[in-house]
Amino acid sequence: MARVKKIINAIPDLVPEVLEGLVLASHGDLRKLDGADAVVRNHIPDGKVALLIGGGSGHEPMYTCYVGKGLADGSVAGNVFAAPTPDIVLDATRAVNRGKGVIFLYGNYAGDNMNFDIAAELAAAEDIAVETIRIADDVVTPERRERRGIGGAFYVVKCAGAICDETTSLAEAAELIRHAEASVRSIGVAVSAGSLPQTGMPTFVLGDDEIEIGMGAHGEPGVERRNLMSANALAEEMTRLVVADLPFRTGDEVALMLNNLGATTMMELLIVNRRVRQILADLGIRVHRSDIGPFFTSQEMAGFSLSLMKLDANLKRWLDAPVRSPAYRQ
Amino acid sequence: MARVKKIINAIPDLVPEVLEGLVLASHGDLRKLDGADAVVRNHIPDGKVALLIGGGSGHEPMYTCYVGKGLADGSVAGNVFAAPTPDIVLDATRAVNRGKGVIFLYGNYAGDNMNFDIAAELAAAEDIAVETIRIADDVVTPERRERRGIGGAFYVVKCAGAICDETTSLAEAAELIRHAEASVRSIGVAVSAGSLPQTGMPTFVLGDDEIEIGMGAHGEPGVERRNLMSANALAEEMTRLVVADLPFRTGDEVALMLNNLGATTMMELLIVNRRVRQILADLGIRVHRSDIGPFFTSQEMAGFSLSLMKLDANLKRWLDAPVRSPAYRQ
Amino acid sequence: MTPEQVKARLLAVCDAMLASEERLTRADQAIGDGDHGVGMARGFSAAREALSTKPANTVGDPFKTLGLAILMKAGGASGAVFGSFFTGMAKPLGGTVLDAAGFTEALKDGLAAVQARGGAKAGDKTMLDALIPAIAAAEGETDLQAAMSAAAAAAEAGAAATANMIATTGKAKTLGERSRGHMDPGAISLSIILAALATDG
Amino acid sequence: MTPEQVKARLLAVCDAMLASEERLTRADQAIGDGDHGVGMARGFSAAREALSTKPANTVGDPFKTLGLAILMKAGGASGAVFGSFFTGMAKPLGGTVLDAAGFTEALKDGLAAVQARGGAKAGDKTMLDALIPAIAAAEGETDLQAAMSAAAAAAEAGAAATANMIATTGKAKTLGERSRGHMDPGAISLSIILAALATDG
Ligand SMILES: Nc1ncnc2c1ncn2[C@@H]1O[C@H](COP(=O)(O)OP(=O)(O)O)[C@@H](O)[C@H]1O
Ligand SMILES: Nc1ncnc2c1ncn2[C@@H]1O[C@H](COP(=O)(O)OP(=O)(O)O)[C@@H](O)[C@H]1O
Ligand SMILES: [Mg+2]
Ligand SMILES: [Mg+2]
Ligand SMILES: [Mg+2]
Ligand SMILES: [Mg+2]
Repeated sequence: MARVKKIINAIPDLVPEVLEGLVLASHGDLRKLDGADAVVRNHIPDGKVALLIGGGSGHEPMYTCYVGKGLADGSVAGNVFAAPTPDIVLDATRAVNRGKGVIFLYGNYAGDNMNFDIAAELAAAEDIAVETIRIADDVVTPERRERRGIGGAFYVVKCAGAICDETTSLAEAAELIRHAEASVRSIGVAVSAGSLPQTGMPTFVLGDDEIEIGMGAHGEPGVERRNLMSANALAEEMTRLVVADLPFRTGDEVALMLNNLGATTMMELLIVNRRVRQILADLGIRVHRSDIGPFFTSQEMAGFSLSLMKLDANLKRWLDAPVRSPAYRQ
Repeated sequence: MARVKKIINAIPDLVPEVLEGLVLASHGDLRKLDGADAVVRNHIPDGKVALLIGGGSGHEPMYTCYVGKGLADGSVAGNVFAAPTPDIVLDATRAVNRGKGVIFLYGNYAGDNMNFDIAAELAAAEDIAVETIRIADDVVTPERRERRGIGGAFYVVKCAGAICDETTSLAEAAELIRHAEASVRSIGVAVSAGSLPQTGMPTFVLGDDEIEIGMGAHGEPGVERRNLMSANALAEEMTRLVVADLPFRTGDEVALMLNNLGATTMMELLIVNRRVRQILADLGIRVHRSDIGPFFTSQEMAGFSLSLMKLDANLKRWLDAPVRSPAYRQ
Repeated sequence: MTPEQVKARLLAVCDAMLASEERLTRADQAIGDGDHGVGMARGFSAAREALSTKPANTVGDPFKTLGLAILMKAGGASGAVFGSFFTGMAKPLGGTVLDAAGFTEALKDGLAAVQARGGAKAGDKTMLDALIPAIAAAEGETDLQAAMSAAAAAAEAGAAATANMIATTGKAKTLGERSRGHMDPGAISLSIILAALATDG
Repeated sequence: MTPEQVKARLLAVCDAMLASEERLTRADQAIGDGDHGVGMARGFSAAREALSTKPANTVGDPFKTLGLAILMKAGGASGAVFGSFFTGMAKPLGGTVLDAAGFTEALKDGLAAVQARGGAKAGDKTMLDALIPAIAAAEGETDLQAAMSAAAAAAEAGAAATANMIATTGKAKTLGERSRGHMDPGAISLSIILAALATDG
């Protein structure tokens, strides 16, 4: 199999160069930490509860591109699909802390959990208070505690950014962000694989006519392999799985995200959106806002994730609050 | 060769379903015209110079997703990579006209030119004044008149939206938009092909190690086929070709767009951004804003286009003016 | 020919084009984006319906009806090109009898309309390379049926000759040098149209 | 063993791990995301440098130095796992002599640290499936060298046995049933580490 062509320079420079490019695209809003794969805001107000996000690289714009006004104060980047090391997390924690402590917000994966936990212990030893929130929105795994963080992470990060702007207590911010996290459910579908830039090889293989509903952002197993089906049938199955999980009910108001995993076209997502909206309307679920595009990718994987966030007045205000970051303005 | 898997329903429903999905994502801002593949704003102010954009489908978010406050008033969609028919253009022209006439703004392709021209003649017969501006930003073709419209079209549409909001004369709006159009230069590079949803087949074939600098949005020939090179080398060559064309000079202030053609990752674009910014800094060209992401795609083609717009005070104000559309908020 | 006879011939043209959809698709897949068959089918089936319902008072009327339907429904470059061709043909045909001179005149006006619309010229590997020799062949004839037959034969030869040309206009330009060896899809369409028009069915 | 002797053995462990980068890469490519070799190389080369420069006052110090460097530099799940393992081992080793009992105690504290950190258990197809049998084997021995050798042999057998297990933790979970037939990369690493530690070089 031919290597997938990537527009990159030397592999060891990959992540630092991505961050340098990001800083340049931020027009003075961000800086990269010296010798560490982390970016932080240049102007974090004193007394603010700091928000630090991060995880393996390769899912851009998640996480690193969501640093900015109204979003995260800093982000740490591991190598592609690999958890960041605790020293970098600790460096970034020190850099964003404004005396009120730091929220660690990231996807629920073994490597990330362990490395962020170590950093939290190191930070505690330096008297920096840390609260950890793990995003676990993927409905595929039965146990909530074991669930993975996928596309819905964007909604949690968006709300967390607004929460940390209006709250001055670390504990209160953490509680509100936990509420936001608990309000999101997602499911993904993979249509074809993305590749690791290090090797140029696809991270999994699907048959010519196969898709996998529920497959995770790195190719983790989903619900089942199926034959390619119509957009309508796929929308129906995925919506059903997500709605049943929280569950979402008649009268609920939601935010709806269709997240492009990489190579799927906007045409396809809009066709899916049409059917999802029909189904939600039939269920009496109102859609307050739609977010359709690449928010949390998996290299050039084809496929998408569908997320619903159950809204209340606070979550609506936080979702709709203005932000400015290199990847997202509103 | 296996068909590329697409998440769609029946082919004849493709474009109408995309538009229905788009209208649902607009939350009341847009509507689809009955029986015509066109979307228009629901609330176009009286006395406004109307802006109508469009072209073949398959490049989403361009054109159809850029209808909204501060952007276009309507958009017409042909089949994938095919010009829209004059009857649809005429329907949309009637729907957006608020008595001040309509600007036709679209990419410079034979099919689009002919079909929009026929519609302009039909509109003239109904006493609707039309001004036509063709976007021709691709530096690859020597003659400006014969150039294709590629990624830089987003900047022209963005400015045109703001211009039509602040100007009440059709002729003046057209003149200002022509100035915006004349200020943009772009070049693309294709790394691998996208496919037509109708056939599932790639629209061209590149060798395992080949790229084509200057290739157009439908696979039109570029400058030359080359071996895959480093991101830095590619950034240097593409920046050189774009800078030399206007030409851009020391002291110029520009907007910089790196437009994802489909399957290229944000990582790659940020790595390219890093080198482009270094080169521009060396040339003494200041970057006022950066736009990195999918603005004008070619299905799941891998590759990107690089655009520079030479700014003045007006163009800056128009680019930075707030907008709300399903694909772009600012 | 009377207006009704012209209408009958043009209905046969529609049927011939609809029957050729697959051939045109394959031709456009080889050197273009593969949508010529679909576009022509859309246009000529709309045209068939319009022809069946609209009155034909002059011999130009059916050409105009056909042309407008294609203009409005076919899409792509060819919708504009063939639509303009037929509406252009209608212009000199304000009378109630079509003769050889009128037919040749109509082809010339059709050519002018296509060139005004698209700006292509002989040798660009388009339908013009079937149309231009067809006009030359019709010009010598004084009998209408003979003029139509001569035009059809010349169009077919002209279309065949496009295989040696390099596309310089439209989407087929995509391929440049790679377009050599394949006939131009639009030229094939024009030869099918003129052949059906010439068939005394 | 003195602190300096422990340090020498751990430097040899670093060398052995650095020499195994390719083997570990291939093992992780088979059932994970292919980055285990790169991560371990990053961690153990940082550890090598730290060991060479930091003082070793107790027999626990070199374990702690090694563990912290891996924790900080390796990345991924294995950075946290192996880093915690070595810093855990250091805990009971506050003295200046390492004996068989101390070694076994240290392995147990290392195990506890890994489980506290990652929550995996025997049979999950991780390095634990090499570590747990290694502890059992060391437990019977009274001579340090014999304990180390027994642990190394048991770890190698344990690592080999992971080939029959299905991954349920971490990235190798990616493959589920598909992970069967391949040894766990982290278990291979642990067997390499214990083998090098046991080598009287
Ligand atoms: N400017 C032009 N003048 C004459 N014929 C043209 C012109 N542009 C395109 N054509 C004809 O149209 C045909 C292509 O039609 P079609 O495939 O339907 O459109 P598109 O090129 O938009 O996909 C060509 O084979 C050519 O004969
Ligand atoms: N919770 C855990 N407990 C013990 N070992 C683990 C755990 N999670 C992962 N490992 C070990 O780490 C190895 C994978 O390491 P590596 O490939 O470097 O990390 P990643 O899984 O983040 O890519 C596995 O082979 C396994 O032995
Ligand atoms: Mg990994
Ligand atoms: Mg076409
Ligand atoms: Mg075509
Ligand atoms: Mg791994």
